[in-house]
Amino acid sequence: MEHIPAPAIDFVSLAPALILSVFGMLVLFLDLFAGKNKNLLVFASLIGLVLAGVSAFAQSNLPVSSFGGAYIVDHLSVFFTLIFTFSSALTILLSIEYNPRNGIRAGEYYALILFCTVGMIVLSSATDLIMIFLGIEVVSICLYVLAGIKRDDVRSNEASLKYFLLGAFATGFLVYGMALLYGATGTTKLAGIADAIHSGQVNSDTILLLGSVLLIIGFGFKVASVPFHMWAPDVYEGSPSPVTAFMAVGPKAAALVAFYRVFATAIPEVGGSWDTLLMVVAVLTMVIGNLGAIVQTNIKRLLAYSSISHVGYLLIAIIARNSLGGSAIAFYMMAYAFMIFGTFGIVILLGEKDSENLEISNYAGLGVKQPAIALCMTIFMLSLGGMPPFAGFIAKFYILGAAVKEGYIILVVIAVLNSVVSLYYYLKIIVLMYMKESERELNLSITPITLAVVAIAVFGTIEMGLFPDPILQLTQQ
Amino acid sequence: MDGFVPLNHYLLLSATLFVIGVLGVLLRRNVIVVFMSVEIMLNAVNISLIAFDHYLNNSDGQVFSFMVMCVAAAEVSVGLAIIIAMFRNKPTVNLDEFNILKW
Amino acid sequence: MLNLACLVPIFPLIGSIINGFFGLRIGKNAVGKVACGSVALSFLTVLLMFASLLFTPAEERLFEQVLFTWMAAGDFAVEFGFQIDPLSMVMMLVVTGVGSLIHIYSIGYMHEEYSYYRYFAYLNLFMFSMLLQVKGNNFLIMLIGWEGVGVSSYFLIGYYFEKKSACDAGVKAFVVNRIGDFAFLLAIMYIFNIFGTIDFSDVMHMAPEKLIYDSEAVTIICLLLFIGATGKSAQIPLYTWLPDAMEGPTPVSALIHAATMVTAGVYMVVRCNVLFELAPLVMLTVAFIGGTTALMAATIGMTQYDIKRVLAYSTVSQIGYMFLACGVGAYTAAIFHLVTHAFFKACLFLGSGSVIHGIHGEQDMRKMGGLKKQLPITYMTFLISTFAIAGIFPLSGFFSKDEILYHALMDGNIILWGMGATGALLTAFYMFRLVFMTFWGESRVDPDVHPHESPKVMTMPLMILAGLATVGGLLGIPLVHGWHALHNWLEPVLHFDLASALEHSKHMLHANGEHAPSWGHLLVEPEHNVWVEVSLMLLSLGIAITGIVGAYYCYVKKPDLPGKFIKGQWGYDLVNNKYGIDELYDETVVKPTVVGSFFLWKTADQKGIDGGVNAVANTIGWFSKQARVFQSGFVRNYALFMVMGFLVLLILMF
Amino acid sequence: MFLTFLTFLPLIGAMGLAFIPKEKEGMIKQVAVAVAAADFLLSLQLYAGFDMSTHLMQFEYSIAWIPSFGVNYHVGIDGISLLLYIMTTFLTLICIIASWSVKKRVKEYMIAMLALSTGMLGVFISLDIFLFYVFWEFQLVPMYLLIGIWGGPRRIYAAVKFFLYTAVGSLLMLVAIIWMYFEVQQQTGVLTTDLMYITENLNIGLDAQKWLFMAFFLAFAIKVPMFPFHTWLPDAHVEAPTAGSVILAGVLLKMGTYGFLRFNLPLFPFASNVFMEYIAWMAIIGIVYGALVAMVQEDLKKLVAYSSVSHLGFVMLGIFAFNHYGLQGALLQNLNHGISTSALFLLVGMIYDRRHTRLISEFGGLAKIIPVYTICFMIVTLSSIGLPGTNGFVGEFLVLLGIFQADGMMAMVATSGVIFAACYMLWMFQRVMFLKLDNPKNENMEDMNCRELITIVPLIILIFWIGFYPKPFMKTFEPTVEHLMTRVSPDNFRPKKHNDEHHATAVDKHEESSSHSEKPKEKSHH
Repeated sequence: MEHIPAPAIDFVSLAPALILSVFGMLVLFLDLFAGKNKNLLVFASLIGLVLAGVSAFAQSNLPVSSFGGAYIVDHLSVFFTLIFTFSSALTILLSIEYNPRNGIRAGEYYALILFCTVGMIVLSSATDLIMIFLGIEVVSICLYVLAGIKRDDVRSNEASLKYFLLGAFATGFLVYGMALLYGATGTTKLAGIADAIHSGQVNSDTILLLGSVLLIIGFGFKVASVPFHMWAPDVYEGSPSPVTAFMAVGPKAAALVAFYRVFATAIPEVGGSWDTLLMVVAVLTMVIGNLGAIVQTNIKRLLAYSSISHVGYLLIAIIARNSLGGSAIAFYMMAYAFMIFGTFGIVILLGEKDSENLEISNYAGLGVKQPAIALCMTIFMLSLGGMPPFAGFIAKFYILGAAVKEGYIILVVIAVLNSVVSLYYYLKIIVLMYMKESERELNLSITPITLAVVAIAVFGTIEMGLFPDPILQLTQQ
Repeated sequence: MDGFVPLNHYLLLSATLFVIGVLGVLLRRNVIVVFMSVEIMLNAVNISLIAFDHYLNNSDGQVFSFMVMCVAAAEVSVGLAIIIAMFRNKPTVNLDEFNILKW
Repeated sequence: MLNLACLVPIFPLIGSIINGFFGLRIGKNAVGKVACGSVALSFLTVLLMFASLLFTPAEERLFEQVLFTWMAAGDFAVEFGFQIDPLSMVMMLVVTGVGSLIHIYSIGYMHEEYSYYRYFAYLNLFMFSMLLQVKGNNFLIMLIGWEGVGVSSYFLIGYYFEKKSACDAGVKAFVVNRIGDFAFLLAIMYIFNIFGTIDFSDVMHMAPEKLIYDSEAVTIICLLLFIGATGKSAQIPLYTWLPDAMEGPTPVSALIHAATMVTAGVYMVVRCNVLFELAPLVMLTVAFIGGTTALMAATIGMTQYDIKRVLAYSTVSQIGYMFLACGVGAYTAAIFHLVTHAFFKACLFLGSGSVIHGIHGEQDMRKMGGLKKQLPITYMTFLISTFAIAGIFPLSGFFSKDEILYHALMDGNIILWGMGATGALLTAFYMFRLVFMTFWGESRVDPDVHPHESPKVMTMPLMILAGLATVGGLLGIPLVHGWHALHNWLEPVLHFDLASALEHSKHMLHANGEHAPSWGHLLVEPEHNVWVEVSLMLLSLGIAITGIVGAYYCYVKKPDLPGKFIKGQWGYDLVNNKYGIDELYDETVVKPTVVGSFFLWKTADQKGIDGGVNAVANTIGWFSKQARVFQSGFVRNYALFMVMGFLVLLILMF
Repeated sequence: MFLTFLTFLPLIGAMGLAFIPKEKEGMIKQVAVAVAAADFLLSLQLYAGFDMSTHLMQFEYSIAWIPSFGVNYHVGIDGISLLLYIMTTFLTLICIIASWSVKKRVKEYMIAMLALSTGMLGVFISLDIFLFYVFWEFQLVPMYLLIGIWGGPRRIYAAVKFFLYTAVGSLLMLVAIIWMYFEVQQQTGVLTTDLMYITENLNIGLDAQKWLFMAFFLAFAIKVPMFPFHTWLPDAHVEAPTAGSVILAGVLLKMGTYGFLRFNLPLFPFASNVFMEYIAWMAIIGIVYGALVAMVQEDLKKLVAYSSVSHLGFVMLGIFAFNHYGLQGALLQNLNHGISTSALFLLVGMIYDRRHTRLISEFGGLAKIIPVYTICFMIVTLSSIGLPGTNGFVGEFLVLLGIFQADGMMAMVATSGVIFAACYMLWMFQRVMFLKLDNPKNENMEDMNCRELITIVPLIILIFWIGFYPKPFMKTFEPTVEHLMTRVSPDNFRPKKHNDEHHATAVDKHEESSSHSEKPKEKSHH
């Protein structure tokens, strides 16, 4: 009797995902006994993340592909695994003090983060449309829940509802796009698709192009690029701060990798026709993101818009479609992780018992009252604005470099002009902190762990600004 | 031979269904209905997946469509949970009443 | 001995620094001593140098002393050096000599002043720059002094800085001078452009080889130089600052605005005589500008009542004479008149100062009269100088002015002579009008003022200057060939071989393949005709006496006559308010500039450029306000946007 | 290494200050002064050890910084940067002394001051474009804080304007930098941002040169600031605290002119020659325009600010005269402006401290009550007018001489600036110092105190020193300028040298610009 060949699976390379899944379940299980005190869960999940992060480096001879080329572990995905585990860990650290204060008691919170991380890892190393779809959905579903984890808070509910509906809607487009791609090329493997297009065995170009447009929508939604960004500000505002930070970094990074893999490796040939679209999207994303941010008075919304504009810059790297682009995205997301978690750390620090103090007007006079925190905030703002000598600048330099190398000068000029605009609202916060007198006294409770997170972030931001070389080398392999 | 339905018809069908789903999302106010429209979209996609699968006679399409199905199922459960959680705080299913978060 | 040259300007500088910074501490007495001492010292040094120069043979009377290289860029290098030759020696003698007298006089004149020290600091500073200017061995050092004197005169005019008129006068003086300096600067650059150096001796030496006679380059250079001179020496069109400059203390007017600074222009022209010789067109301009200025200033002088202003205009007019002389190539005559003028005009100013001092600051001649009894010494010295300026034999003015007129006729033409002669007539008239109104007739001084003769420290300089004004003429005894001491003295500086210059020009023109015009006629020297000269002397003497008699008739015999005569004469009014030149400048230059600047600032800068900048920012702000409207919060709108985006992309795609 | 030490010493000092409790203001000030003084005195070593005979970089130090980008930490100074560097340390010291009267948040103030100093010093020494850019942007922040925190009523507007205005220019420059970065990689295969290497090995076609030139030009022209890009300056100056204005005028503006000399001319000599005339005319417009607008200002600081526009017009003019005199003059004028204008701002700051107003109309007749101050103010005014014997004249004259070689017409218009300068400065001086003391508020103003004298007197000494004996300063420029001339002098760009087609267009346009400077060329060789 003939026996079905089992696909080759390299478990070592899958280690991070596996470990995290296991630990996720473990956390769920522990939650049964944990009761009020969640420290155990925190501890467990942190261990899981650390192990996953470490195990990411276990596999030596990269790249390794499993499941018949549906899942590949290369340097890019390893690096991103690092980003994911790191950012998830920071999220959990931020939550330790945030959750009790804001009445988030659910233990599955931590499990969800872990599962979400699994999804991201899968997404970042998926080389098959099905796998990508799977990854995206795992991530999204976890996020829908995380966004609404504050069950008794209307804003949180609304956030998750909006995210969920629009997310599902977008998924529809995404899947449709994938279906058409599959139909056009006869395979769901990215490599296969590439070959098909390359060797001209495409059933119908119309379907192919239609598919890629639909994909743009799908991914565009996940990375929150204009005009598919509109969920972002609302969801960012509504969700609990640590989750917001988490959303702004991890899932976005994962989606970007997938985006990059699909467009830069699977269908680069048709690039000639889709990079104009992507350029339009990128420019719109930068412009709308910045314009939107200027008028915001709520720090989380402001950061949401700013993150939209950052996606605009990142799209440039995808448009560039060169190896530089991939590593640029990697580096950028790493730097971005530091900045965002630092910023949100401060946002959380400035929360009070009763309110979260999200109005930026509350930052007035911080330079006098909390010089240290103000200084950190300044660093993050400047870094987000791409000012040297901070991580943001190196990252921007990298991205723009990737684009200039391919000769997208106009795009780059637009980008830099946008970053001038963006500087305006980053400066606005500095102005508030140092140059305005505070209206009201805040009774802050500076909590150690969050402070530690901020400290790590500051260190990272400066380190990646002054001595970026180690990380650059990681990304450039 | 006769009785043979060309691929395009399937594609047309799925496209139509998809558009219907989209319109449903755009036009209906009731959360549940909107949610169902989304499901319609997904199933429309399934149709074309199967059609392609049959046409290209390799099994990827079927696998994919199964994936879509179970993911849809998962989404349904989560989605309904969210809607219920929300209904607790704000007893309505009218989508347009949920816009505290804007601008 | 000549190596002392560097000391000459140093003394006043030190004096000025001491007075400027410690003046208040060391007290008035010391200040006066320091100031006068420093100037006296440099005067002595100059005398020593003069002696040693005197005993060097005529052809070697050129001594250059280089202290250090001032600025150097590539092949452009300027030494900080001094040049001692007969010409600069004459100037130094005049400056330090008259200068020290006036310093001494000032001690008396200024002794009530609170900021006495400031006055002397400025005055010393002036001496310093003036000396730099006459001694500099290249144009830039000259420029240092040139602008230095400008600044010091700005300070001194604005000495009574609480009077607005004084301040304005100061600024006016400086700015008008700057206009001259602007031209001077350009001239210097042009000169460097052509010669590759700005060293006097080199330039003058190379000029005949490098410059074509009557060529564009040399004309422009000389024109620019001359404009610079007009600024400094208050000639048309830049003379308007000098009358206002009378706001300063009287000794200042005597030193700066009569004796030394204002004659700097003349000195410069004479210094560059070679260049000017090569630019006949400019020569003619110089002559005519000089003549016109002489005439016009004289006419204005007749109508003024402020004693110092009369003198100021007479100064303008006398300098006009000097330029007239330069214009016709009679440089000796120019310098000669410069020297004598320094004597008698300084004396006149100091005299007027003593008068003003005697009647407690009154300057209006209509409030004077009959002062000759109360101020005998002042009167005598004043009278002598007046005779001198009017050109009465044998006083110094007679010789110098007469020489100018002679050359105006011989080397120039009858028109120039006419101007000069008329000027002489008017000079005699208005000067004696001044004397008669001030010292003769019955007193119009208001009764509670009791005129008194000035202290010795003031009258002594008066007497010395009067003496000099008397005998100064001996420097240039006409008629007999070789007796003209000044002429012999300056010969090495002024020696210029036109013939060879023309030769060079011809060569250069031929080199450029152009045809040289015939310059033969330029080389015929008008022969020195003694009888013409004598007759001219008699004539001008006659003219002077006519003027005096006229003045006597109008202001002593029939004092009411002028009043009747001038009533309702538009001509008189025109002259009386100085041909409205000041107003003209105000309307055409000053006001438009200010209005224009306001326009530039308010409209062009703030509304235009800055407005544009802010407009960009505001536009962005406006857009961002619009952008947030789309974020309506309705899920279905968001979905709609997604679909629309999809459609747009489709359209773009296909 | 020594340079590195000098450059980062202030930053280290600033970090040190961070650990002093902010109550001990006296101690903080003393430490700050000590650091600045040490930095200044040590930086004099550079002059002592500087070899005036070569145009090569000196005190050079290079070490890999970001190998994967090919970015090096490469520093060094030559004739162009030496004096600017020393002046920076010098003015930092002066400013810190001058800011003794600062009451508000002294600690942060001093930290910002020292950090700023490091940023500026870094700009002048970095020989790696990337490094340069990092410093260039870095120094914006402390300056922004200085204006924004310790400034006047409209300080926030001014600060943000200053920051964004500069950012626009410098970010476009960044694009140009990246472009060259990859261009040089394509041409030579070496991935580097080392300025020296790029200058030597990069050869760019004219069209590209034009674009790059414009990008750099914008960045630097805004910084200088040249005529149409100057409007941030008056606001920044007016709102900034005294020390801020001093640094702004004394050093930050110089970074613009320095940029032209270090980047635009050597990197894009051809484009520079093509644009020469337009830029020269822009500079001339700036000279006259700045002077005229300055004449009618009511606010002392605004007046000085516009006078800066005028003075820096002279500097730019000198640079784009493209000959020896012009360049040397420009370099010297750079220093002069740093000295005179800084002194002016210090003096204005002093009466501001006493009266808390800068409106000219508020003053008048001060000469009677504060004689010493008056003397100092007079001297500085004169030097800013460019009176012979003061520093102002030497620089201006050389610049004018240089431009005269290039084009008499330009020289004539530019020289007219000398007249206007006299007008606005003296008029201002008269309205502030002279006339009747009719404003009772001024009656009991006390004269300069010892500390203020300490800040002013060195500047006054320099004014006369450069005025009468500029040699020690000018001879540092000589070889560098010589070298620069060999690179940019118009006669490098004869038609025969460029036979590719797109150059042909530039050549004829280029002819007249070169034909002017025939004379200096042939002269500078005999």
